[in-house]
Amino acid sequence: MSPADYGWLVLGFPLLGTLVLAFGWRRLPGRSAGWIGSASILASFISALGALQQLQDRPEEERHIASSLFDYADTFGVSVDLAILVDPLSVLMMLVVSGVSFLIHLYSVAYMAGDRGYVRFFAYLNYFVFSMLLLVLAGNFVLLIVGWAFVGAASYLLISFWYRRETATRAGIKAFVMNVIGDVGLVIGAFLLFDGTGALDYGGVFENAHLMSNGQVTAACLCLLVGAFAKSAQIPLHTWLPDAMEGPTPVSALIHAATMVTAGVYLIARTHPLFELAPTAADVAAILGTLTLVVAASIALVVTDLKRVIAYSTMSQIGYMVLGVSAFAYGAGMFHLMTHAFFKALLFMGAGSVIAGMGGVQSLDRMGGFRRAMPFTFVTFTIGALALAGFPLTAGFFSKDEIIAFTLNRGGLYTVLGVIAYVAAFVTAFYAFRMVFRVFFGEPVDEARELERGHLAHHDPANPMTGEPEDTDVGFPGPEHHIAEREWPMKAAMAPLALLSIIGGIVGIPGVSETLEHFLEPAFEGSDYLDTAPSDSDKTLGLVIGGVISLAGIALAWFLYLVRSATTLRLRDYQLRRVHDFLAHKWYFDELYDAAFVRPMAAAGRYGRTVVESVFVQDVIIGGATSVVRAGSSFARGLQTGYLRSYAALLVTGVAGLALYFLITSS
Amino acid sequence: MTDLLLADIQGPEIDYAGLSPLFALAGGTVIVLMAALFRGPFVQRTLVPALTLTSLGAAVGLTIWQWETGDLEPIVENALAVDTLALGAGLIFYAAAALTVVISLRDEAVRSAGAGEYFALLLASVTGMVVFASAENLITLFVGIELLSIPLYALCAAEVRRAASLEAGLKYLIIGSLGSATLLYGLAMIYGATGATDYGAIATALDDTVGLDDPLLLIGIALAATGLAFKASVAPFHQWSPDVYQGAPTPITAFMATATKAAAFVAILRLFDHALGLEQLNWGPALAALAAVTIVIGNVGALMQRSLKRLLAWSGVAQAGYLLAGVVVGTELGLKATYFYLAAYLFMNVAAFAVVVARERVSETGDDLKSFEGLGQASPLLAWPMTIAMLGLAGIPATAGFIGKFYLIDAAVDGEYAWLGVLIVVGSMISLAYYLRVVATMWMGGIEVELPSGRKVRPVGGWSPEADARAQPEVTGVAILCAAATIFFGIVPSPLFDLARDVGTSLSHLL
Amino acid sequence: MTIHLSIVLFLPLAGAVVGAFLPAARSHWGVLAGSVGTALYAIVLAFDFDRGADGLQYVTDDTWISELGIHWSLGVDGLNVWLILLTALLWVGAIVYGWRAERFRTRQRPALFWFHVALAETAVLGAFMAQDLAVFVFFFDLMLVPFFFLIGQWGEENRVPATIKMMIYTLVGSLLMLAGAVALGVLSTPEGGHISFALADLQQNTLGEGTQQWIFLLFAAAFLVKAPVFPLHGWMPDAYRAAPLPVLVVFSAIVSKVGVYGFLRIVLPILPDASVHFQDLMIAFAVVSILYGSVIAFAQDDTRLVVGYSSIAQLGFILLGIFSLDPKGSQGAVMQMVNHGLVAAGLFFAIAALARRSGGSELLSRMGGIAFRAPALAALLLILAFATLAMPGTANFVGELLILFGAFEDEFTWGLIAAIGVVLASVYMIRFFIRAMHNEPGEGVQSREACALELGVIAPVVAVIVALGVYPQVILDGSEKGAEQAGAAVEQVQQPEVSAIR
Amino acid sequence: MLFEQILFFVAAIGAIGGALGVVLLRNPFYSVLSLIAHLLALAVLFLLLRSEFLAAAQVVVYAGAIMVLYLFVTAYVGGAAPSAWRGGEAGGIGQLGVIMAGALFIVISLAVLGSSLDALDTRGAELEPGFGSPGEIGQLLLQKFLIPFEAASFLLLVAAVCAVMLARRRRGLDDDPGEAVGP
Amino acid sequence: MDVVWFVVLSALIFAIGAAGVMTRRSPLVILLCTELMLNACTLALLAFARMHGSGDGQIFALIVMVVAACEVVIGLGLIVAIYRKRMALDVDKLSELRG
Repeated sequence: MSPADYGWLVLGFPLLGTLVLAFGWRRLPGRSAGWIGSASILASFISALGALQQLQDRPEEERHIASSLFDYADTFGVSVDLAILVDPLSVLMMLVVSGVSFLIHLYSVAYMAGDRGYVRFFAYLNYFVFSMLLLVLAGNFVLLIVGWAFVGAASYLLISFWYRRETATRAGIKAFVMNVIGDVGLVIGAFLLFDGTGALDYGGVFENAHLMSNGQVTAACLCLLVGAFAKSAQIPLHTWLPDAMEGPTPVSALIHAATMVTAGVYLIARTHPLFELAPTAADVAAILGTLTLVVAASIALVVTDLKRVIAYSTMSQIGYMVLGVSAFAYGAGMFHLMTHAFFKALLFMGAGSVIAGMGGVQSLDRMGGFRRAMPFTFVTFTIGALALAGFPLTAGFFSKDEIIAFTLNRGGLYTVLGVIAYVAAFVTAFYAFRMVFRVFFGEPVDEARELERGHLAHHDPANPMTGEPEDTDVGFPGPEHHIAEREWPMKAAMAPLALLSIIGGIVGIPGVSETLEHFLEPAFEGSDYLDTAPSDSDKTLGLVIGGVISLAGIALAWFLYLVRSATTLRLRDYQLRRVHDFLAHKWYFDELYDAAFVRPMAAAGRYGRTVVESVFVQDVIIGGATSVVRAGSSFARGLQTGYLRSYAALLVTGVAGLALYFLITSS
Repeated sequence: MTDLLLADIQGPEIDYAGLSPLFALAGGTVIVLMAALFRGPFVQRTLVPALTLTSLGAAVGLTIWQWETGDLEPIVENALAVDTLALGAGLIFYAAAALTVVISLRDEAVRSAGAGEYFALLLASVTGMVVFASAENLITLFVGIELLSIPLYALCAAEVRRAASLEAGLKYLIIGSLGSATLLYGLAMIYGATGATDYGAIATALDDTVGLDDPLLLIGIALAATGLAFKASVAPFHQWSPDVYQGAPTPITAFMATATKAAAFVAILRLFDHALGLEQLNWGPALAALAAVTIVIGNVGALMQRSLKRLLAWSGVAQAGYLLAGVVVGTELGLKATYFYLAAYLFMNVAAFAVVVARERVSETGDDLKSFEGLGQASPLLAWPMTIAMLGLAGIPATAGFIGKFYLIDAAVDGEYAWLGVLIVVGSMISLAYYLRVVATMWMGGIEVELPSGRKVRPVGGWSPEADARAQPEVTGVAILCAAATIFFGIVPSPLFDLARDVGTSLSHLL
Repeated sequence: MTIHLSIVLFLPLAGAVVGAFLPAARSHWGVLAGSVGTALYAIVLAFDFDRGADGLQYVTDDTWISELGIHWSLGVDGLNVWLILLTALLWVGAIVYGWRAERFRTRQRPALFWFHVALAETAVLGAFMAQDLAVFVFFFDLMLVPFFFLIGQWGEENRVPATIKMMIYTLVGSLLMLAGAVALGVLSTPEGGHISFALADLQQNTLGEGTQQWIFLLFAAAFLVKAPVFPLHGWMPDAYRAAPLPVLVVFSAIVSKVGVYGFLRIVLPILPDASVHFQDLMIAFAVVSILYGSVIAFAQDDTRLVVGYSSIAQLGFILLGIFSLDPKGSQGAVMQMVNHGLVAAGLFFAIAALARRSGGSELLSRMGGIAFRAPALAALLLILAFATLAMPGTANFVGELLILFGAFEDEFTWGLIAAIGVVLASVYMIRFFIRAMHNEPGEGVQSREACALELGVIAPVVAVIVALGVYPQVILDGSEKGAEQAGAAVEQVQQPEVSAIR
Repeated sequence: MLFEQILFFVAAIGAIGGALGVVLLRNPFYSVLSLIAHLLALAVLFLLLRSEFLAAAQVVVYAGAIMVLYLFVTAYVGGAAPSAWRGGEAGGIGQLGVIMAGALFIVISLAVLGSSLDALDTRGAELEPGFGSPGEIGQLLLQKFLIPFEAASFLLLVAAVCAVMLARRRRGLDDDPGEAVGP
Repeated sequence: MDVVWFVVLSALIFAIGAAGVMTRRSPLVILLCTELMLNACTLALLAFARMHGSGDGQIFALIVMVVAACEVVIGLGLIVAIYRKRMALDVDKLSELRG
């Protein structure tokens, strides 16, 4: 079997699982749905491994395998097949996606148990994996867009999974619309490429890309960036991601941390030949990425909702990746993408466990002292935090600092960006451990004590955002819900991730192992920037700096939250109040968009319905015509007085008039 | 004295075959009068109408016998033409008259006027129409118009017990005399300008001796046009028609609306296309302007009428405008289109009026829109013909009206009066407002969708058991017949087209 | 095999006539039989249809009215084959629904109702099949009559004013077209030649710019009103609110397409100069409709009107595709006609289902939480919503992609503005879905799973939508030749311009 | 010729006077009488136009027979008819009517005067003997204008029938003042 | 005497008659006015007959005379009928039909 066949299998299993779950939803007892879903993803992962192995067997130059099923849309020059492209890049993505997804499925089997939407959940989840893999495997832009939109749809479905929560549905529509904006961007970009190169499949586009004028390419790349940023929640299209935390925690782990949000990074990496032709666009991407990573990190400092902290950290981490790939450090970018998938999924799982322990409460302010109550969660979560903070020798340590090293190496503008990235790294380390310290250390809260005594805290179900009470049907968590300490599938999912978060870095230790680099090289052959990689010494230097910074960050967090927590509160409430409020309002992005787009559109709608419709369309156009006719009618009938003499008069008038007309024509 | 006796007066050679339809009608008139002298229900109720129908049937038969296409020499010293135009027009008159006879059978008018007089006058009027339509000579034309009008004046007033009827009669008489006086003066001037009364002679005179722009002639044309347009109720000479149509006995209204209009248009066609054909460049624009005014006035006038007869009268004005478009262009196509539309118009209008007759006899609200509410449930056999008639008059496809409008627009555009064609459709748009109102009243008046199926239909305006008992099969029959014809000729118009083609051959000099 | 279009065309009417003689309670069998027969025949036709062939197939061409040069000429090509199939199928669905749904059990004079339904189908099919301008006009105007009665007699609140308004407004356009059509036939008759309205002959015309332009405007009036397009949609809200649902399904799904179809079938091939001349105007109409329709749909509470205004936007897209005067655009337009037909039908069936669960109300404010016990219904509605907003993966996406590509080709800016419409569509459709299916249940809402009838009418539509989403090529193949021929004349006109630019 | 001119003017004034009398006199009875005068004046003009037969017919048939009938009816209903010619609901129309009639007169006269027919300004063509004589009229009626002649006679019959139909006394039409008279 | 005089005179009488129709309210007098108009026509016809020296005009005039007689007859009949119905003999009162 060729890698392509494995590729089709990778696609096929999740789809199969989706269909089975979708049509069998009535007849699936207990957790069987969960197992079916997980099984399909596992199968998909195994096929991905098969593809990997097949690919490795081939000589480097033959590691691009395109395979097509049938014409999808082929008319008047537009020629789109239902085709996939298997190459190292897509294989890497396949592995990450299917692998992480499998673990998260496993986690969910237990985590979602007892939810009335159990089957629905796994159907959605499988559908998402299918879409994500389609996105990754797509062999041309149209199919990419298809996968792109499917992913958006799946994300929408899962965000508003507990659809009776108004907050959830609102978050859902927000995410969906933002994603559609991205899709439109992609469509326009695709057209520009089609216009310039006459092709829509990757190969054709990249070959003829040089035919396009620089302006064209730049425009196309910017359009692609719109799509990428919408998916990857980069400024200015980022506001949906925090709200997306309305979804169940596994969803946050899977979609909004590990896989979907990295699609943008993948896209840039995938279309790197274009970006290399349009450095301006690359620079824009890099700048915005950096901006995002700073802004997000800064917000993560003050947010008190556990899941949202992680969400913002996700944004900022993706900022790193975007910076990386835009700086043409593809290997590094993908590397960080991978490691980030590991530790961020891990963090979310841990968070889910903690939130469960809190009986659904998500606010950091109410947490504390879970160290003894949940040792397993504590350990794994801390590992995730270390990796996130880039603690030396963890996975995050290598990947993040390699990106920064690359960036600095580019010089010029990128030096600045690199420095900023370092600053953000410090912040990252700080807020990562802010979480750890506030959740697991300090005085144990009631829920923690309950847990130590062995039973789970029970709150009346309430919407974690608004706090308004709900019936258990509305959403999760319900009382009979389980946490990591008690359920082996969850442990089984978290353990390997924890492991990978520590040792994941070995695939890319400067000077020691360059496995990933070498593996990816064929995907980026022909890139002019492969040789701009910094020397190992530079990289090592970068690693040292990075390690120091992260240690400093962790130390500060330790100092502020464990040693002198009172000072912290004082700082927050007095000295740094303004800063804190500013950050707590997320830099006022939501308010801005609300004022700039949402309200105007609603107003326009209302205005149109009440004014334009009734006044212009009805009164002016229809009413105008009818009133003219009516006027004529009353005139005609007004002449009809019934008086014989007036009839005679009109007749004679007519005669005279007609006669006069003829008299005039005669002369 | 003696030389006068000796002066050998040999009469002209008379084509009795050509005149035979006229003989049938005139004879029929006299016979009906005579027969009516015998009292008794059988004679009055059955024999007299039967005789009337017989003479009309005879006329039809003779017409078909005489049918010969082509541009024929007028007979009897150029007094009358027996060409297909005249005969074809005759067919329309006979049909209209026959249908009128049927729907008159139980009419109050007949009772109060006396069957003999009523039907005899009807026949006399038809005679006049034939003379009028086939006149090849100004004098014949004038006699014809009088012979068709005077009986109608009387018939409008036939219901002497009804004030409205008398008022209608008087109005018609006086305005009519005014109109015919105008016509007469115009004819006199045409005669003065050309020195001839035969159409042929006039045409030749225009050809060589008389200047086409001679004011005397043109004024003559203007006055004559007025007089004829008046008969066709073309605006601004239309004002009599709503009042008269409403006041007159409904069968007579139906007759006037269809036959008189047809006669007037045929006469106009003959006079203007034959005698005054060379003047087309002069009268064309004027008549076009009249047509435009008529279309607009007629349609807007009909808008908020509640009396069906009045509504139909106004719509008749509008239709006259459409028809005039076929005259304006002065082409053979126009001639054919006009004839076709006249024929189609006959069916649609008679169908409508028959329903009105049936309704007003049983409903105390008379011909008011009210007596048509819910007719669709009360008696579909009446509602359907009315619906079809309305849609036909509005020019909806699958009715003869659509084809007719199509043909007229065709002629208008072809004759370089495209704007008139557009105006025709604009008029139709306005007309929808009132035609659809009637249809809606019949079908959609007070129906609830959620009605449980068992419930009885709400009695419509003036509905009563005895009314149903007195329901008139013959009127319903006429309505259904005409509606069927409307639909039939809307889908298979070829027969009418063949007729129109024959008619078109009669004035050969037209392009 | 030989397929006689006249049979396809008149089968429903024949069925209805038969039904009229059955006892009233049984009358639906006649029309059902007729329309099913037509549907089967249409399916056969669609399979038998030769996709590669140029020109018309199964041509019927007899003289109807020789004096007027009108031929009874029907034919099928890539432009109309799918629309015919769609018409035949959706009508069956509508008939079944109108017959089974208990809401319509107690219907006054059912025989008459079914007769009008069948007449409507025949008229619509006729308009799609007509290859003679006069025949097209004939059916185009005729199709309004049955809908006039259907809405006016069996409709909802204040149906009579609504239906009269609809009839007059739409006929205003159609009658103008009548004048235009006759003028076209007369003026394009060669000197001494016999007049003919056959489209094939009319395409040979050599009309001057000016003539073409005023005739174009007359036609545009008819088609734009029928579509409808802002600001000529004044009749739409009332009519949609008043129409009985089974009728509304076909009315919105199919009748609205006849107008835009007319542009492709008649205007572009016969009036190429004018089409090029008025391109910008028409595109402006299209784009404004897209934005306006979307924005208003966003503000509607009545589900019918949400769909109604959304179809204004959708038809705006179709119009945009047609007047991009680019084969891709036309191709996309044809595709969108079919897709939107399916989507609109499905949505209206779904609205009926929703109304049954929200205590008979069709207002979004009375709905909510309906998905709770009706996941299947929710899933179907979700797919329909996604299809409406041209979610990639549905055939609508391919259609709109082609339309946008076509528009970008030479009207890039307009295309960009139109693209905003896609985003807006996502807003109002998802809003529709959420307000109906999600959130806390409104009062009076009982969530029940879709019953057999509802599944029976909605599921097939959705199935077709998904199938086309997986393999849209099937439509593209069929319509490619048609779209090519439709644009051929315009291409010729444009050539000089193009060469002048380069 | 002078004599002829004098005669024309006298007769013309008579005719116009009669016409005005018809329109202006309050009492219908006088209107009828002045119409008779008008007709007689016209007869004179007819003679000037060499139509002796028409003149005779005018005097005998028209002024004689028809007008007598008219007088009878006027006498029968005369009291009921409103004498005043001013006012009435549609009074304002009157003035307009007069203006329009005047306009009509001017237009026609302009046309006549503006006509390029030279014959208008002559005394007419040279007449062959017997022009307008009963003999010639008779010949024309029986030959060239046979149809109009017959039609006209038929018309007279029809008119008679109409009159009978309208004016006949009917059973059950008891609001007839004629019958109300009695002991 | 020139023909044109006669024609102008006839036009004048015609106009007077028309004016009468529009000014008088009694149907009797209105009928008389229509008679006036017809007579004007007769005069014109005879004038033209004289001008052309053709008998057609005279015949025409004769026919007109007959027609005038008929109109008088039927008009009088109508008036009598109206009178019998005890309706006002005033055309301004006879205006039930309108609009």
